[in-house]
Amino acid sequence: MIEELFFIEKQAYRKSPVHDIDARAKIILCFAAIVAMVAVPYSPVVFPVGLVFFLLFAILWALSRLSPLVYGKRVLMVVPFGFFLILVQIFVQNPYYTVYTSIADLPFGIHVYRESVEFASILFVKFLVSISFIILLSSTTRVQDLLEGAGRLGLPAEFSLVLGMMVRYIFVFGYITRKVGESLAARCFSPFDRNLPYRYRLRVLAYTIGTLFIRSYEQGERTYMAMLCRGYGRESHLYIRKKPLARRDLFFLLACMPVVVCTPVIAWLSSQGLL
Amino acid sequence: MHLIETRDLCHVYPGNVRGLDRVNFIAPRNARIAVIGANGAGKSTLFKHFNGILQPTSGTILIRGEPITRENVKEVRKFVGVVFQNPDDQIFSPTVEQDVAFGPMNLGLDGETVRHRVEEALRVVGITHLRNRVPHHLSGGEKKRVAIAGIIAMEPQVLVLDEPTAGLDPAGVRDLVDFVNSLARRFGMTVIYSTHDVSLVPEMADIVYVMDKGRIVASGTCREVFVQHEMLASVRLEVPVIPRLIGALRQEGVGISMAYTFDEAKNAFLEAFGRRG
Amino acid sequence: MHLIETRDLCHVYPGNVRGLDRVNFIAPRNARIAVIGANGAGKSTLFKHFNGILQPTSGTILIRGEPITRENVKEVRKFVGVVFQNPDDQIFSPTVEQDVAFGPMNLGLDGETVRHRVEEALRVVGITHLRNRVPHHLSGGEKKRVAIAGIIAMEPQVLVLDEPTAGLDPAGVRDLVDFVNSLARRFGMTVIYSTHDVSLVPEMADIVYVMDKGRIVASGTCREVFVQHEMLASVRLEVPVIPRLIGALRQEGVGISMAYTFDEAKNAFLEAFGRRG
Amino acid sequence: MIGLHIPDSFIPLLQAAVYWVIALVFIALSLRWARAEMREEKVPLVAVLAAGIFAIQAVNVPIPWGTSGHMVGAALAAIVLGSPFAAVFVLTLVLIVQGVLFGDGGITVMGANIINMGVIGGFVGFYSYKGLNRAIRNPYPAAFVAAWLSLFVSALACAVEMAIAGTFPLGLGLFSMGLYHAVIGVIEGAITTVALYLIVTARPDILPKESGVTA
Repeated sequence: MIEELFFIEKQAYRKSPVHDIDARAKIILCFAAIVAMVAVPYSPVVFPVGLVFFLLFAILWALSRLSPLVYGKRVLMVVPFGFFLILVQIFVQNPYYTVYTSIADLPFGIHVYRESVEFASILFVKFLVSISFIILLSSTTRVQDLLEGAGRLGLPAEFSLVLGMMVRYIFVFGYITRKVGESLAARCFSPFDRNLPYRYRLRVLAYTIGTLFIRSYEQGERTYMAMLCRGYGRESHLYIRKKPLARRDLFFLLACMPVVVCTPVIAWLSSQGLL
Repeated sequence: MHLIETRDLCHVYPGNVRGLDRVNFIAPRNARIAVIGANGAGKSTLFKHFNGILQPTSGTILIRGEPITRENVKEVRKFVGVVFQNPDDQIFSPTVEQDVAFGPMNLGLDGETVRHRVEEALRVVGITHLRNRVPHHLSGGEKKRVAIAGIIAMEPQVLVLDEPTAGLDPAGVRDLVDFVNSLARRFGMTVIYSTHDVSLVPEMADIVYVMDKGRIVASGTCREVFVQHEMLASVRLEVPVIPRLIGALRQEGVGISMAYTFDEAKNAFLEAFGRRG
Repeated sequence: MHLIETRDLCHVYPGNVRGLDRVNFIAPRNARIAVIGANGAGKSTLFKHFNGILQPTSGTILIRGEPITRENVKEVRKFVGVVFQNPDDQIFSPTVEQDVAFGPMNLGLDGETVRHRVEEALRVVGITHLRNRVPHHLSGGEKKRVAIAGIIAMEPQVLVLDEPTAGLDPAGVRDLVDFVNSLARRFGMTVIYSTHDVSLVPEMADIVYVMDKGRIVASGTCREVFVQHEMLASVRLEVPVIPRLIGALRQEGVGISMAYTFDEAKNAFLEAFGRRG
Repeated sequence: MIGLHIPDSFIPLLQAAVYWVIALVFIALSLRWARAEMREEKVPLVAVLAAGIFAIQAVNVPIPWGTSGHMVGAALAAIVLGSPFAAVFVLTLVLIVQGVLFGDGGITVMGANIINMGVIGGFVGFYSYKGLNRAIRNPYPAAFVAAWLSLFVSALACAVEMAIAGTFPLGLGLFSMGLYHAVIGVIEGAITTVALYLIVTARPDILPKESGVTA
């Protein structure tokens, strides 16, 4: 995950119209899109809504000038558990349908149900749209800007300070883990080397993990001391300069938010025959 | 009244490890003070008493004539700024600007003043161009400057630097020496620093303290300290190469006057050769 | 056939950052090789190619005449031992002994041989008395030795040390210089190290490579390299103080022969004074 | 290990909100713990440690049948820092970063993930360690069981939440996730135990006095 961290950071440092937009605007849009997508009931209404949302995402991704391969790579990083949950759906029944029709009968009394396939597709669409917007947000916004944006949007001061320290030190420890890995390799150790006994490999990893724990604990002790030297107290918080939203950012929100808000409402109303 | 004064300062770490042993240390106004000693001699332990991070086991520490108390410790930390050895300990905010602003923020200054202080500190340290950068993309030397800027922004009158040249390359060391000298000259600050790179000391110290095993074993000007070759050797320090060379030549009967910095040495040698030639 | 040879070695880090630029480096048998350069000159990047931690973007690296492949990388790492700068990144076992045994264990040696190797490595590095200690509580210099012992125990023929003197005090530096010299003299090993402390180099190098911005900008013996004052200044390094002083005197017309180490200088000066006196 | 980060849309919005509310209560309590600790306040220390746990979770651990997994570390943090709230604090920070930066675990369901890995992982890990250690007077087996239990119960909770959400059947969820994590939990337990041993060897003073661990 450390190499992924550096990979994500690298994308976020590129330049594009989407990268340039204020973090606040992107946070609002992406979180709103996820909440809206999750809010749509588990019904085929999801499909048109998901399609519109995904198109919105695709347009923004194109504008961000990031390669589709980057998107693909990032999706693959997070999918295993979600895909497992979705895949299993087609074999099981769930409370959202009353009648099930089997479309394939497998040995051991396992059936594939049409309704379950539909439900799996619904989950898949919702899942994909949600992670796409998170990927968009973190691929086009630097971590420090995300944090500053969250602070300007009203994230409580104590959280921005704590999260800020976390953000700072994941990179410090990121480099440390990298170096630890290199020094293990220099002494011919690989956790995946099958010539070495499994228990031995596990013990070595446990020692390195214990060492990382101690080092981060001690880093915390030293940092705390350095903070005291600079007057750290209960009222301390992260310095976040005031900055009004630029016209461009407002325009971005004005262009995108109606899509996020109206699409699910319209889709739901029309599915209920109200439109 | 001295800016900092310790009287028979002792510090015993948990487990009966003696950190400091009857240390008497004085920091006058507008002085550049070097504290030299081998690793583990007690330099950092001493520095941590200067702003109340550690409390004396016995003895006294006086800041502007007053002991450090719960009530004045915040004032003391505004007055004595300590920069630690490893900048990663000290830079804990996501961006350079946020980090430098941390100290002023805690002083309860308003936004305008904080911005002004940050601006000024970045300028003094010469890193205005780094303000929006993240610390992990900086070089070791740049991080060191950020750490110093974070302290400078609190506008202390005494700046304490723990091993400021550790990990710097020759160009970085050169910049640091110039910076320390300019702080004393231009801003009238008192700068206290520790180092075991003795060759730098003649170029950037008015007063030298030599520490060993928690004690101060010698003090004085460079001239007074660096003639004591045996003492320095006994505390596992070296005499800088220039006085060592001149000392060795004088022992062989060469008539040359003592020198400490490069320029002094060059002149001394030219004079010696001239007189003889 | 050289122990290590690189031919037009280039390395580009992700994000198009150039780490190495057409580096041609040769490590002969039983040589002490210093790679000097400012921070960020590419010294560590070069070293990480020597044992296949990094792969070349273009160009070749040959270990005993052969490129590093998936199959021989373990052999290569046995042959070329790399000690990184910060010992904390390399030491993680509950005792010193276990830590030194780590490399030999990974080579799949039997218990008896591992014990023997550990014994020997501790002895060579001079830390037999620390064998049962918890590495965490050791001093910086002691940890450094443990890290070196951990590599020595794998019995490499080439020992690569990244900034071995970083953080050591003068006594520690002295010990390290002696240790490196003895490895070359007594065990016939090839030792490659990086440093920006140029004053050490004359005392512990047969060959010097100067790096700047990923390139090798000069190489040769100490004599050949340290006369190039402008070149060294242009890559942000310093000429060690002794040749610098003598150079300055020679420019002023003083008749003295060039010297690099302290003893050479002393003799040169005595001779110069003697001749003139 | 893999398989505990519930992604967005697997829990309906209303239920996710309920989990968020519960999680926020525990986050507030953990913040109070970090501030009111008797020796000194621990907010910065725990913030930095959270970054360390993030790095620890990034270490790839081989799993015998070929894939790789990673530590959760909730029990380890709770045991070493002597409070279940340490785990809540640390895991909350880690999950925020993983969720917002990586998309690992969703935004709306983050409350549920914090409850599973931080709250349940921390409380089960801490109290089972405490109880067992008092009973058998040996911290290492106690830590092993505690770490195993904390992962196992977290997995069961995860299965129950998704069953309530209607996105995964209860029986199959309990069985598959329970079984998987019962096996994987052995690795978490082993690493936690050995890491604890190393921490006790190097820094026995970190551990709380009443933990009964002596170097």
